[in-house]
Amino acid sequence: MNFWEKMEKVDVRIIFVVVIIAIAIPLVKPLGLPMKVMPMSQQVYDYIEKMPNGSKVFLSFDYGTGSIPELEPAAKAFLTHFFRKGFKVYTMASTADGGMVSQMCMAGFEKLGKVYDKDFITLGYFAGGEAGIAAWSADAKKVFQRDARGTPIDQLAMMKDIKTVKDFTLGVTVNSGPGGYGTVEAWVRQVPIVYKTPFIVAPGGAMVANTIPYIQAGQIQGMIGGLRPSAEYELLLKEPGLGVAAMDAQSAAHSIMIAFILLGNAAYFALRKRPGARQ
Amino acid sequence: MRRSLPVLIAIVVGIGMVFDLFLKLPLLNNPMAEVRNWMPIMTSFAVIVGCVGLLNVHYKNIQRKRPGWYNSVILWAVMLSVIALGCTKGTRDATYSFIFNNVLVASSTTLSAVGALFLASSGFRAFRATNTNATILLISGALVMLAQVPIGEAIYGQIPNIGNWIMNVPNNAGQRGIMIASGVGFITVCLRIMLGYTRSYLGGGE
Amino acid sequence: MFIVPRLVTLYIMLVVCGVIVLQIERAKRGAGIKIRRIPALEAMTEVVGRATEMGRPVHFTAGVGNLTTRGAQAMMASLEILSYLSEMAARYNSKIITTVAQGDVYAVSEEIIKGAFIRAGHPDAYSPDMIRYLSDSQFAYAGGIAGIITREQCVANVMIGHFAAEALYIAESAHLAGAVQIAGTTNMYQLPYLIAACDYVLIGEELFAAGAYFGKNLVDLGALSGQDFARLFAVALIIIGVALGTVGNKWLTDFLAFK
Amino acid sequence: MGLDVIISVIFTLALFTFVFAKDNPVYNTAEHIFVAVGAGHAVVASYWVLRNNAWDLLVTKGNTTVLLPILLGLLLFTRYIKSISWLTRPSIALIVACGAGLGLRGSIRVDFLDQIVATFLPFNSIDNIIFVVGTVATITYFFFTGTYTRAFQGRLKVLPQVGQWFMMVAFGASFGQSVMGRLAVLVGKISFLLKDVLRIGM
Repeated sequence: MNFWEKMEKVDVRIIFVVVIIAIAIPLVKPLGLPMKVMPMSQQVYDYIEKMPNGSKVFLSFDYGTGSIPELEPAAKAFLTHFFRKGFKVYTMASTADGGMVSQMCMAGFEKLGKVYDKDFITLGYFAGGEAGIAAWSADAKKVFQRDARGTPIDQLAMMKDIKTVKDFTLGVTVNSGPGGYGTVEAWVRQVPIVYKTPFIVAPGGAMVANTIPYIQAGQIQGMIGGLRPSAEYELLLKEPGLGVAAMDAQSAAHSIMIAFILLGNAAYFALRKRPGARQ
Repeated sequence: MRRSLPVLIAIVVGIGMVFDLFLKLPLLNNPMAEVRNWMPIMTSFAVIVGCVGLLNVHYKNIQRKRPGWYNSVILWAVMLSVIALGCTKGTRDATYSFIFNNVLVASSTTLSAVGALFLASSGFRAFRATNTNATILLISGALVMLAQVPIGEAIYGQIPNIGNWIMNVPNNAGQRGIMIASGVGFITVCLRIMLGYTRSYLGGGE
Repeated sequence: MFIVPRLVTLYIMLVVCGVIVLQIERAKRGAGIKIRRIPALEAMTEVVGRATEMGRPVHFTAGVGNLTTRGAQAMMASLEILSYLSEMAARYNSKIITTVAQGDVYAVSEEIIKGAFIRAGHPDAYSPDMIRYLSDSQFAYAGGIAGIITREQCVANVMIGHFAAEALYIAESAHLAGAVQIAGTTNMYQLPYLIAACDYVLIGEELFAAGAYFGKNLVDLGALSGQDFARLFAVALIIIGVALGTVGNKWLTDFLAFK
Repeated sequence: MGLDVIISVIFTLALFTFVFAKDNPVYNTAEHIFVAVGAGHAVVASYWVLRNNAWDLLVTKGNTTVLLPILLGLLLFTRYIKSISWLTRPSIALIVACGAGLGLRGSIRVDFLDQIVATFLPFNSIDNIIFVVGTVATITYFFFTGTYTRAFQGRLKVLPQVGQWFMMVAFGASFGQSVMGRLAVLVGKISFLLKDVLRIGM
């Protein structure tokens, strides 16, 4: 058995251990590699920076608990920027998990001194997926009879002059593509197209490539897609947080991933020439 | 009657919902807005129905003492306690948040992390350049991956720009082609439901 | 009454929907529409033949979707493919193993396979062991499949339907077991993994062509042909728009983008 | 170390055992609890939607328009009673048709018209030419029937072939982007185990 044959038969658990160690090292000893800000993140940052103070914006937490590590940095970066600009923030969620996640996330900002019903409100979970989005866009108070804290919607000062989605200056979805719930496609179909409300999307990495055509077609204003752009956004805000912190570990993990693909293919081509090998 | 009434509902609501966008006609707009407002209520029932199905499957496991039936007992106990707690105390209750954070969040992120480990092992064992298509995919994937992380820049300064170009030109073209092509497919699926050509969602039988 | 800024959208919608309905109706009256070859579906016949030769089973699975909410369209198309695949298996007297992750899919698969064996004239060759319910939780389901493919030495792994993160794990396990893999899903997020790890892949829409490809489902065939006309319309518009744009004329853009 | 960290660690490690030993009892039990909490939470969230948007309106405000959706929703439960399970059909038809109508009316603009118009790029740069050719070629891959299809299998064979390459670049890009998302969770988990549990590298 030569080297490549041994490689082909390597126990998968060894691979797992190698990956885990490769990620652990930079977490303990960060490398602090510099990072460039890409045009897309700059564009989103500038767009929000140019919006007038006191604008009304909504942010929908359309992800499940499994995507928290990937998407929370984006949600937090947006919220930090919104509060810095003095926007009024309305949060909600199209997934049952998202309803809880939004409350947990906003609790963090409440500790920093943001006031409920003055700076932000959490409307919580709305059911119905795309139909729920359509219903909410047409008549915001019908879908939420109470906010996530159980207060009747009419008693909230921030909801007084909200009728339809047109009353918002910007909408954002932080989205993991939850099938059957509020996907990016569903939001784009129901909000920016019908009501012309400006819209920004923060999708998970897997969906970034599919979301790009919407930007070039001018249907949405921009995208913060995945962890790297979130880290860039944190740099733009001059508040390095969760996203930036993980970047070195990501560098290590990606290098290992590419090394594996190269090694695997080297083994494949080395062994392919032998007789009796599976093609 | 058992099949034609549902199909009739589908035709009326489907076509009505489409023309609701194009016509300013209160006679149409108001009932359609009403139907949209029903959806959160009806889909909430559907979610509960699905969970009853889950309980049902596990009830059968217990009843027939299938292997691992004790796990089904645990599932029943945990699920009913969560429901009882959440429905009486609300989701802002401290115990409820505790369970959500330390069981649900911890578990689902762990399972995603397990997925990441499989990704790494597949990178080594299954992602092979066996044909032109797979080769193009792997090259494009590797470049975009490198463009994502600071180490890519450290290796070669132009890597982020190359990644950006791939995303915005060839990827965008491919994605748009797929979007138009499958958009037509999606429109057809919707149209077939609305016009009663597709009835399989109603289930078999008469 | 008409909302003027939306009129262009309405016209385009009527053209697209009109041509699809027209083609469905024409197909129903027997317009003799021909369909192109689809390598992944062709490979299925090959795979069944090889399974007979080698006396080893073919594995089929439709993924973690269900028939109502999660990937329902893809699941239904997939079960149609199962119907043809199992009929072929019954004809060639080869073994097929189907694994499922959802209760409703289990019930329907059972009916489909039984029906296929009856149609092929081998009702006695059917056994309930051909359909195995594994788990409705994705990784437990994927783990179960990995075990079956390895233990039973499946000659091929056909995974067509709605898949999530477990797709990669199944594909990798089958790859290691040396099975020929035919995959397909409409979930674009999983397609890259399947293309990298499988031999044949049905990309998105191709999945829905299967009903028309194997069978005599005339509505499917007509819908497919109608869609082709709609896509041809899109291509024509793009070519005209680009040509006009290149010579600096913008009227088509202005007309279509009017909103 | 608080109870919260201890429980998180127990579930994290129990579910991680899957990668080292498939189908082990620790994993199975942890997974059942996870599924139970997830499904239980879905029921709780739905319960509060129903309570706020249906029950309260009906009882406290006497709004009877919600009676119909409540009735249709309740009919969904008949799927568990074989003899009258067909009663679910009107409700399912309503949900499916509403989704289909909303999907179609949005999709015609979002996925079709706007995308076509956005491709009207003048041939004055290499990028534009690549873009238009790529888009058109990719669409031609999805032709299945008709005489023009025969052309794409014969003389114009190169078009769907090129389309396939563009799709592969797109899938590669999608793959490259998704790796970070998937690894992010793993990085998060390892960071949690190192920093919150073992207190290394603080």
